[in-house]
Amino acid sequence: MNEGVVWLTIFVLSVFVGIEVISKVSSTLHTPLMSGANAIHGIILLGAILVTGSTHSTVALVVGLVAIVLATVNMVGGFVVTDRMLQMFVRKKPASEKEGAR
Amino acid sequence: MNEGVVWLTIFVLSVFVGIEVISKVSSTLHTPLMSGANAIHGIILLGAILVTGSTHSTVALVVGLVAIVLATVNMVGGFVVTDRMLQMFVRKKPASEKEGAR
Amino acid sequence: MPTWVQVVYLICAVGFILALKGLSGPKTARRGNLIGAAAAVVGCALPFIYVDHLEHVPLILGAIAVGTAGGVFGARKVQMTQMPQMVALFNGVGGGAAALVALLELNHMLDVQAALDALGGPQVDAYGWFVYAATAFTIFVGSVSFAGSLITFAKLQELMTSRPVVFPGLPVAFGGLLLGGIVLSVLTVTSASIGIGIGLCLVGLLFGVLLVLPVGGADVPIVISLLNAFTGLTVAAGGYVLSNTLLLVGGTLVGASGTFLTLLMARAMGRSVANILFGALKGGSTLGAGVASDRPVRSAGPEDVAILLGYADRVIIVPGYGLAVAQAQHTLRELVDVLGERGTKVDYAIHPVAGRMPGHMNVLLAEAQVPYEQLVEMDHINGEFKNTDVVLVVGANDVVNPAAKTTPGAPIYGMPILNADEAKQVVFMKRSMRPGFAGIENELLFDPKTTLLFGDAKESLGKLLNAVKAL
Amino acid sequence: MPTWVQVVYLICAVGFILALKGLSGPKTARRGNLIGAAAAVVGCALPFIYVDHLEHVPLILGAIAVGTAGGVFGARKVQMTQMPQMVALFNGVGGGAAALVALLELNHMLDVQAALDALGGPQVDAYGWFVYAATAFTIFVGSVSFAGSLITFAKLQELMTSRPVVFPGLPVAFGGLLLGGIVLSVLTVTSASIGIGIGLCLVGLLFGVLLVLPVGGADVPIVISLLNAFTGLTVAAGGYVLSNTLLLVGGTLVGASGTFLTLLMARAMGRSVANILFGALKGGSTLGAGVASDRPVRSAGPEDVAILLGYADRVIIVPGYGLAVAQAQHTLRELVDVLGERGTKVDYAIHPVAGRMPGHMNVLLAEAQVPYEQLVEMDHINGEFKNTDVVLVVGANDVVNPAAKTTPGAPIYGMPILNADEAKQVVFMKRSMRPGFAGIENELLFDPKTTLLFGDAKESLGKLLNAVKAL
Ligand SMILES: NC(=O)c1ccc[n+]([C@@H]2O[C@H](COP(=O)([O-])OP(=O)(O)OC[C@H]3O[C@@H](n4cnc5c(N)ncnc54)[C@H](OP(=O)(O)O)[C@@H]3O)[C@@H](O)[C@H]2O)c1
Ligand SMILES: NC(=O)c1ccc[n+]([C@@H]2O[C@H](COP(=O)([O-])OP(=O)(O)OC[C@H]3O[C@@H](n4cnc5c(N)ncnc54)[C@H](OP(=O)(O)O)[C@@H]3O)[C@@H](O)[C@H]2O)c1
Repeated sequence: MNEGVVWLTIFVLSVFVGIEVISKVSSTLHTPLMSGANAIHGIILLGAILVTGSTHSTVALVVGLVAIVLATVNMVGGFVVTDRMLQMFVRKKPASEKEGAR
Repeated sequence: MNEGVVWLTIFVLSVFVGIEVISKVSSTLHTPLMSGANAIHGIILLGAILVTGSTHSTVALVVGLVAIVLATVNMVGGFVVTDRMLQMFVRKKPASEKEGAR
Repeated sequence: MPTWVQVVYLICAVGFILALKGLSGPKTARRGNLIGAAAAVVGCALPFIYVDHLEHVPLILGAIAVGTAGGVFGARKVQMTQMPQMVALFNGVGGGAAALVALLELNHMLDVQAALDALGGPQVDAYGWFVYAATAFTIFVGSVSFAGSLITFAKLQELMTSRPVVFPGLPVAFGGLLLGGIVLSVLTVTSASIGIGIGLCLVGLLFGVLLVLPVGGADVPIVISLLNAFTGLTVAAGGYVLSNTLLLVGGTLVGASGTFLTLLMARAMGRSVANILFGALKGGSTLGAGVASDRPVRSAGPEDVAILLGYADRVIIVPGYGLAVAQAQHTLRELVDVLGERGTKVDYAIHPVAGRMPGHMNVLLAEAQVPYEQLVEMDHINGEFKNTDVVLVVGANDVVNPAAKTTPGAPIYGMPILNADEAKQVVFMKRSMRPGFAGIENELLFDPKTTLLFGDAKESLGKLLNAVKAL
Repeated sequence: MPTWVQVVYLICAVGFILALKGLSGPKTARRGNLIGAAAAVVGCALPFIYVDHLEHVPLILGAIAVGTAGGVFGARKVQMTQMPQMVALFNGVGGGAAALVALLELNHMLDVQAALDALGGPQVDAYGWFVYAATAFTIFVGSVSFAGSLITFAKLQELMTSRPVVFPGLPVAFGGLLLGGIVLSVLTVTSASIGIGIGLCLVGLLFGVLLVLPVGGADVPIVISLLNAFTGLTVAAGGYVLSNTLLLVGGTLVGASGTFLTLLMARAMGRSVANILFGALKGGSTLGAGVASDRPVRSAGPEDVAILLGYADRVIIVPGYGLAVAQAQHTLRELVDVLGERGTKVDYAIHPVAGRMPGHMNVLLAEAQVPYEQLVEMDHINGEFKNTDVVLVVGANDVVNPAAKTTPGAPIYGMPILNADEAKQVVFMKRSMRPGFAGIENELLFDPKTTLLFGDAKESLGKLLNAVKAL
């Protein structure tokens, strides 16, 4: 199969997966969902490692290292902050039993 | 990319699309959904045409033609019967207004 | 294959996705189905355009014409009560076609390999082992699907008994065929020959027969759905073998969604798929004894029931398997219309697995032109039974059996049911005191507030209709 | 790239799908996020294993360490009220990284092409035009996302005004930059040079700034979500350029789901995305005038409100944007606990776009350890207002403004609202008579059954808490 068509196929199918997966989410989780999705595109770090690891010019190296730092902040920060938020959601159940405010 | 991995990728993504698309369906439509999905795999007709159109032995030709007939029955029959069912679902709205049984 | 063709195949694949998406909602379903049909037609037209020397075009077109005639004829003639067997039949021929295509492709692969070997030089494999494995898969599973579907067809069409068919050596034969299928598949990979392919086909056919024989009548729809998923996967494997994205995506979509749907249905019945398939094999038949009880019940004539219904404010109808068998949906609808004119509020409560096939009641009642809004899904109507004067249970039994809630040992325990027992009065229309599919007694039949109207649903409904009109 | 690496990349991509799937339900969300993190870590570790001569490994690891420290520090320190700006910041740096990666890749492509040309012989293109186009896309859109996100960060962090910034030449500058971006992109395809790439980057930065400047404070979350989707698409394009499935699938997932989420949010606000982005550009600012009304209202002290609440059987709290601004969620929760101990049934009514970000109220209240069951979504609680004694509106305004139902011309007309107006008594806690985000008056403030408790939400709630305790 033509290389370009392969990528197009994968792209199109991923679009459907992305939309279908999200279309059921309740608004309760919109904030963590946004930050979780945000963390996923931090995977550009992988690209940054690949280009930086194959460069030989100093300028390019510096630019590459900057890209790595930025991408890592995106990826790591995104996953950590999402986890922090979700932890709070999980904690709620037992809290309610203790209080019985309802 | 390795040809095998390409097919695997497309397969895996299609699995997710298939599951996600169906996981929201209401049981009202289970019967037409089953027959509609049934019709889709009638696309094996395309495969039957391709192999039959490139064969040179008579036995293979006969087998191929049988496959074409079977596949066409699957595909055409499936889509037609699904449409017939769905047509009845559509017809319902105006009928209710006429009667006002509720 | 030119790039544009590949792109068009991809577009057709998207068409299939949109078709499935559309089919999952009532408003978009018909358009979705048409999109799918258009995608299929475009996909099948492509080879005539881009393949350089497509042979036998007139014969191919002739075969398509024959198949089209057959498909359209069947699809037009079939009655809605016979939908399950129609789906089974269409599914079976699709599986058979996939198996034949794979056999032909195996033949072609062997030719290519032979030509390559004839050139001499170092041994080169024209196809990877995985291609042979996928071919074997398509041949075997396609044959299973073909034979299995034909047996389900025969069962549902009552060409044979719909009870589980079990014989002493069954588990051994079953295991032997499975083993044979595996061995022949491995042989296809290691030392393919057309003889092995045909052998695989035959073993698959026998295996398909033995897979479905022990399945009891009302479990058959689950098996149809499972075989549907199987056929999808064989088409996907065929797509891999033929390097065709459209077959791969289309087949995989059906395989994945079909598997999911099967599990969904099994869950709605409170059963596991393994239990349905192998329950009879393991010994205890899944179908109950079907013995009629002789405990006293209160039965009544059509006139008595007519009075009950005619002066009720709120009536809920629970249609079931027996309605489909009796083909009484049109008479039932007339009755509801007459009651509506008298000022009674009437709804149909639809249990997800009532009837012979999931969603079957919806199709039957849609055919009878029952207005959409009168069909209420279980979850939405279950709260309303307690405010209902009369529940009219037409040919249903298990779906209103309180044992699902109260008797932990019962085969239907855990299955969600319609809360007919909460209504003020319950009327059952059935022919005898025989239990429903699950084979267990229904305590609701013996409840003081229950009345039975014995007889074939269509006849009884006809009498009831006249009685109500005469009020 | 060895086959096993490609397979591992695919598995990581599946991990991302499962992460998104998990994130869409509260029970599976945390596990989903961890799966996503694991997939990302595995994916990023792969190059160190399979790339033959990966250069600068110590420096790369150092940079990763720096980034990790920064990310973890930021993620740990950020307050829940500041989540929107945090997401904006993380998103911006991701977009910036994507743009830089694409610039480096463009440089690399030019080197390869130059080496090829130096060999002499017929002109061969090492890369197709589509690769250049994708590179240009990543550089431009990544820069837009970087600059735009930084501006949204500055707005939300109040480093600059959060009102729309508009100046006379804005539409012209905007159009000029867009045109410049297109021209430079075309040049990248026809005659790429690193200078053109850098130019594209700069134009993108400026364009990003101008895109976000005219957007008003409360519209910013939508823009963040949109830029998030943008960054996803740039990462996908980067994946295409680098021939990496994981980047392609991961980026596309975020791009598609982000776009969908953006539309979902815009619809919940009754606005279109175009209106949010270009409303200010087209002239009329989307933010209302913000003028305080001087019509008479009934205001009361904390003690009066305490009596109202203390002797009510059923209270519903409507938290809003002002609660987030005042960071009053913990005090509010204490108040609810005290009321609960007194035997009052209290729930929180959560409007989907209350606060600064969709779902923001849920996060804030989760942080304050409000039990999950007390948070009720709009659709579920709207029927209960009419049986409610007191509705306590804390820093909310638009989400209870009946104009959404009654005044066809209003900017929020058509937005679903919480039916606070159906309750027996309404208490508003706000600082002044200024309108909410939409800039229109709220008739409910002047309703005879409404009482206002003026002051910062945190302070007022503290006083109210003491007063209720003293009852
Ligand atoms: N829908 C599906 O997808 C599906 C699939 C597999 C299994 N199932 C199972 O099938 C059952 C469906 O429940 P159900 O309540 O609809 O059916 P049911 O429990 O099988 O009861 C059907 C009733 O209809 C009566 N009946 C049969 N023919 C009749 C006729 N001509 N006139 C009047 N009555 C007639 C039978 O009693 P008499 O013999 O006394 O007349 C029987 O009691 C469930 O147990 C479900 O798990 C459903
Ligand atoms: N959540 C989202 O995703 C999102 C995104 C974009 C836009 N929006 C829009 O934002 C609005 C949200 O509605 P909303 O009802 O939550 O907010 P709102 O209508 O903007 O009202 C907020 C109210 O809080 C008061 N307030 C501000 N600071 C306060 C403080 N420190 N203490 C006490 N009160 C304070 C303000 O009045 P004073 O100034 O008089 O105190 C104002 O009336 C909707 O119009 C929505 O469309 C939401």
